[in-house]
Amino acid sequence: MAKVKTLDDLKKMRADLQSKITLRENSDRPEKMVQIKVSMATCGIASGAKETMNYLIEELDNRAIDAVVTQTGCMGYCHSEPTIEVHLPGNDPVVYGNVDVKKAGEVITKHIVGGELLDGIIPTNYTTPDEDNQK
Amino acid sequence: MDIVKLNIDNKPVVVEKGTTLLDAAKSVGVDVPTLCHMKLHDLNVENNPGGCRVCVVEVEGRRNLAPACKTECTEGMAVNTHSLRVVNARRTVMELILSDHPAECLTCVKNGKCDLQTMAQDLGIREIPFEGEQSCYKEDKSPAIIRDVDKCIMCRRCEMMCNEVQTVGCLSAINRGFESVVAPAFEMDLEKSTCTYCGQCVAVCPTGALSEVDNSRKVLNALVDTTKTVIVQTAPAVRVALGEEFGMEPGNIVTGKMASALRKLGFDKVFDTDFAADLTIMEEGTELLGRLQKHLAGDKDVKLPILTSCCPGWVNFFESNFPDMLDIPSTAKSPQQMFGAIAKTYLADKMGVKREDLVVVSVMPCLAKKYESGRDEFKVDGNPDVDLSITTRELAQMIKGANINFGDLNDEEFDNPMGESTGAGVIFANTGGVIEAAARTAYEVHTKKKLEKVEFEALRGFDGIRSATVDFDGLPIKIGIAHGLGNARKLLEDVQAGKSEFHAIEIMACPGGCIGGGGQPYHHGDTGILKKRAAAIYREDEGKEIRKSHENPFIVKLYDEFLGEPCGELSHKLLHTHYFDKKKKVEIKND
Amino acid sequence: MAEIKLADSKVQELKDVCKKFEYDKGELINVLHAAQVIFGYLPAEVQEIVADELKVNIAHVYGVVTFYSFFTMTPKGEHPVSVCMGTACYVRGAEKVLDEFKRLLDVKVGETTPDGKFSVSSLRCVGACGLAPVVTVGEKVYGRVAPEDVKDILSEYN
Amino acid sequence: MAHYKNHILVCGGTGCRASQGEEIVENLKQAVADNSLENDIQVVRTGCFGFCEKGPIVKMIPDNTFYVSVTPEDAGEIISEHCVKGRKVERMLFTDPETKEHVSDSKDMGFYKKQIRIALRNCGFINPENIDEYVARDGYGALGKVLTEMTPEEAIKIIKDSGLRGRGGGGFPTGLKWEITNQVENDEKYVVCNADEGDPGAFMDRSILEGDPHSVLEAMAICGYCIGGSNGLIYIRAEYPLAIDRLKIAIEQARELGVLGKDIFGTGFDFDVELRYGAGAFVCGEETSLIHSMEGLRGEPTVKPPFPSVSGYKGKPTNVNNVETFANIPVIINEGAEYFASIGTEKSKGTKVFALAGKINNVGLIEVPMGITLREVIFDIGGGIKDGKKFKSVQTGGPSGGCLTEKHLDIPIDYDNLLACGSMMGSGGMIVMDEDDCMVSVAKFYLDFTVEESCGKCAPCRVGNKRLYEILDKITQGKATEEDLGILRNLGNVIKDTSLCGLGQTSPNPVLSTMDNFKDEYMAHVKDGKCPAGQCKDLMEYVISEETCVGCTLCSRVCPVDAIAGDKKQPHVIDTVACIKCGACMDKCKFNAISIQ
Repeated sequence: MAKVKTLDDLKKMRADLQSKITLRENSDRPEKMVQIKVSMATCGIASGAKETMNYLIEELDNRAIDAVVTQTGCMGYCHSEPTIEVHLPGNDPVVYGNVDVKKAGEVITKHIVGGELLDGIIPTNYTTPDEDNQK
Repeated sequence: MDIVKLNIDNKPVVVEKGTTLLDAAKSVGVDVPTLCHMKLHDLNVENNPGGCRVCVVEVEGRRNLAPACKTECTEGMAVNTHSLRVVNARRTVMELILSDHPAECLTCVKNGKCDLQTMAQDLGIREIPFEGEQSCYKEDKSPAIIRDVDKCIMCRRCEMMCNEVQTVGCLSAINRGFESVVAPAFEMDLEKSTCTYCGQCVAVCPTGALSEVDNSRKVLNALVDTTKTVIVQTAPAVRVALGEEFGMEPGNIVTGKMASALRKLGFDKVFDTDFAADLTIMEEGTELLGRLQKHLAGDKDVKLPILTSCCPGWVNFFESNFPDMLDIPSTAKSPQQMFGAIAKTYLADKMGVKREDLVVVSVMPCLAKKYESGRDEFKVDGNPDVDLSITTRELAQMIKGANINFGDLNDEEFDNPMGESTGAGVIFANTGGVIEAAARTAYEVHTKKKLEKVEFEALRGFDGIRSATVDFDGLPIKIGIAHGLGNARKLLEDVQAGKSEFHAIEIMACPGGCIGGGGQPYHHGDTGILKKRAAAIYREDEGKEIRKSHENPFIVKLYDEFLGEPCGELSHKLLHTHYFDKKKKVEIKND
Repeated sequence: MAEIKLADSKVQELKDVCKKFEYDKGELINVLHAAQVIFGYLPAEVQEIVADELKVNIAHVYGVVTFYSFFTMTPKGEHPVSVCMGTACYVRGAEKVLDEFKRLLDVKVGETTPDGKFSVSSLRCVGACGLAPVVTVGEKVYGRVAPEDVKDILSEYN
Repeated sequence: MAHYKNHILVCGGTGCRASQGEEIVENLKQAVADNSLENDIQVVRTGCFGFCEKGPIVKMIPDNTFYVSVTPEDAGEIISEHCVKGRKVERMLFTDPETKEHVSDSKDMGFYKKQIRIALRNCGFINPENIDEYVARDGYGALGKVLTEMTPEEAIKIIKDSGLRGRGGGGFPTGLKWEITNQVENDEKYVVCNADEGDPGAFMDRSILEGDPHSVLEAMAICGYCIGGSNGLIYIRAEYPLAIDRLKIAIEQARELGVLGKDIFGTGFDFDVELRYGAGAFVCGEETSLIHSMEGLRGEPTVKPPFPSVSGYKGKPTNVNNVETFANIPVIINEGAEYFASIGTEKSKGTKVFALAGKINNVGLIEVPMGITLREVIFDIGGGIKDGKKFKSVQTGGPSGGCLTEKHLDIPIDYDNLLACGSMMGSGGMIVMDEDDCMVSVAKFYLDFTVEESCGKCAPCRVGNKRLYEILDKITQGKATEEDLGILRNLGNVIKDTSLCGLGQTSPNPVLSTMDNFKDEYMAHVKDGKCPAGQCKDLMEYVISEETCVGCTLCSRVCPVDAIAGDKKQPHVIDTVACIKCGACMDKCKFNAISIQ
């Protein structure tokens, strides 16, 4: 470990280390940041959800966007896997279907950064099989 | 000087900053009772752990009661020493202390002299509302000191004396809470510890937890036994303190009354240890001069300084603390033992009494003398040179017990031949006295000139460590003096480190010397008493016709008739001794 | 007190500890901690060595050893049983558990069974208050112990 | 640097470790490896989460799933279900005792809802053995700020303005203490951290040291700068091996990083920290005792003044604060005095950590704002009384505190209010008692503790507490008289009034407060020879009801002394002479046939 010789050294070091625990800090106050849930059930994983998720995490981190990417169970849109739910603070959550790595990039650039909705939204009146069962 | 103004019991008080409430109250005539607190002014010794809580007083604005002994006066303080709250608290605390104290005052050695008993009386305690477990420890009976620590009230005075003043460090508080008590390591008997029997713990104990081994019954038994001839020797310090036990002012010299009382008690002969003190000077002085002359002649093997060896507490101290320096102290026995050795040979012959039928009793200001008289090297075929040693206090008790009105006694003289002494023998009782006595003789022997002034004022005083240079007609003799073993340790460590410049050092274990011995009447913390005793000793010296040991005619006769010359062959056999390494060692096994 | 002979190598280890602490009297408690690790307990002989090395009086060392409950002058049993008597454990019945250990082993608190197998002590709060009452046997922790469990716990070590 | 997508935080506090927390960590790591997820999932051993009742605890990041009562065998399932398949393992979720529903996020649990975490901010959040994680959380930033931007006086002013008071019990204003030590001239001064937590049933300080050791080190360095001292000493209980280990690691890492040692941040300020071990003496919580103990002496207190700030360790000015007090300091410096002072009551600012224990559903470590009520703590956070029993009393302040009752439940908790009720804040032990607890026995329990822990130096504490205990013992045996109650009260008051140190000055509180608040219970013991709670063995007998007993033999089998006889399917009988009144039979009986009379 290199010694910190000045307060600036410490600040630099902190900046470098910050990302190590932003995940934990963000999970404590998710309402204040972008939350993305990736459907990671068998169907999702089979359709490449894992790659999508990895891409999202890395890309958001590269762009220094405060976001929490979590996995979730099957959302019930098996026809449109991989599906992700994007929840911007203060807005209603939006679900996109068929999100491959390319689509994910667009979501970040246009929806999360730009604030505009993209094609491929699965309408909210669309109920999931689980919810159907409950009815 | 910073001044603080306050009110105690509505009386305005002005004191120096740093004064305790206890002293401030005393200055306006308010005596706050204390139990653990003890201040020995002239010795710079103070014990105030603030533990007994008997001295609590109410200070306006404070949440709790404050211990007067540990609370400094501050500007504008308003203090009440006897509010209801204080009275109730003080009495409750005393009741608590008494609830853990054996109620055996009738047979207690301290009955009538016990601070705790006095306090209970003063507070008017008639019953104790608490019942419950009482502390129970094993009694420890060493050759000189009895520890009956069920009676310990944890005032910690003994611990302070043993550690801070004497640096013997044999006592410490042990355990904790209700189980806590002051004891030697592993609660071992004192006999197995590094205790020197200096008795300073006994001298300050407010209760009967620490006391001397009482030999008065054995003395009575000897006196009653018609087959025995019982003689007594009395140490110089006894005559200036014994009177206190009979209500006399401290500093009264009662030599004549004492001799009278001893005869009335039935002793066959009443002698004086001072005689043996003169003898000690002859031997020790000769040894000093001998070593000095060899040293001056360039003999590298000779060890200087020479250390006095009259004090048995001191001897015990260096045997367990400085075993590497056993060859430095004088080999001369103490006066008590010289007396015994001469009594059981020369005197017994003269009196025509067999050794085993002669009982030598000593009256000493000292507890270590009890141990010393029992040392194996001071016995011949198991028969000790000194059979029984009692303290000033025990003698007083015997006189009272015999219904002798001490104050009304006429003065009587000691018997001869071992009752004649010089002023030099008398001053053995004071710190600096032994070395002054030695100087008087050594000067004249060495210079072959007569001293113009026998008082060596430079050697006197009360400071713990003193030094002076005495001019032996052009030869400067450097002398060191220490009283109290803590001070002795400092001088000894210098010697050990080769830093000491002294030719001779006098050491006495007890603060003030023998006048402050552990067997003297209790001073109850008033060191003014010690000073008065010391002054009386010098008065007694001044009143003596002969003031130099070598001029004592009976000493001269003793050498002529019996011993030959000082440090001669017979002297060596009878009047000199050797020392032992008493440091404890742990055994270790090989793996 | 039975006198014992200490092993040479352990004594040397202890002396090294004293040296490491530069024979500082103020480090007495740290030295005693180390000594207790080396010997398992603090018999008189060990205290004598510590006193000698640090140049403090043996009475003082003993005074310190007997003041602190962590120091012990008796060797612990092969399986030292400690019952937590923190308040949380107490109100959840630790005293009954302790009584049961004492009864079954026929020893008092702080004692070791004659065969040297178990010693029983109480301690103040292990900090596992969620598991109260808590018992430790050596390193092992038992939580939510009831008096009737005591027999089973002991049988694990028989 | 690996970029983990999931963090799994496993509680590494003493409590959870006692329930195989270590094995859980090992098994989780193994399961991660088995699924080849080493680059995605990081398993972190953190400090205490506080929710000890439900330990061991495992928290999943980033979705904040809070698994309780986890066993090592559950590790595989957590990885395969939660991490791989993205499904929460329902059976390990916390069940709300009232709604009976599973709660997945700790933020939604009653236990955490009312807590504010300042001193515990990093406990259960970072890996205490990794200084990087502390630095990432702005660690040592406060020290840097103080050293580079402030004079000692300015920093002290912030602490003063924050209103922080000593968390060890007494509640002395921390800033003022620093100021006094700062003003004493001396070339050598000491900063001492009192980590000799001795309260039976309190483990606040240990949890902080185990979970966030650096915050204490950082605060000590700040204190050193403020008072003008460069030596820090932590006096820690030897019975806290885990905390000691973590502190040693932290000190080593801090030295390596250069935030302890010489010339910190190039400012010329030196500061280093050493450990000193306590050896099991409660009285060493008293600062003068603590200092004597660090000097290698018996831990006996001395009369103050002189205060340690003037003459302390080795006779040098010494500032003693406890662990929790220190843990607040970096936050105060970073967030400002106003932030801290905005929490709490008029005279007690900020938060307080309590160790909540006893007959309560959610045992654990909590940090709450000053001014919260006991009711909120016990019923909202603590989840109410165990087994649906009735609340009887709550003891705060450990052996120095008192037992409060129903009527005190709505008083806002702060130093002064607790004192006014006859208890005290103490270091933060909070023990809840129910209808089955005998308050005389509880008082006796505390006095037993005090008697054992009294140092013996002063008479009222040495003998007085013993006598208090003996009188209480007499009461629990039904042998006391009303006169004894008078003696008990007077004795208690005198011990408080005359004892030398804080131990004796507060030790009668458990007695006096129970006498005040549970007078009837004392009278029942004394006048009627009855223990209403059925706890005092001498005042009760276990009896089997002939009508209700079905002769199932369960009781006779569980009886440790074979004092219950009876044939199968016949009513059983207890031999009252042989019975040791352990109560095992009553606990086991399924038919409520055994009662206490």
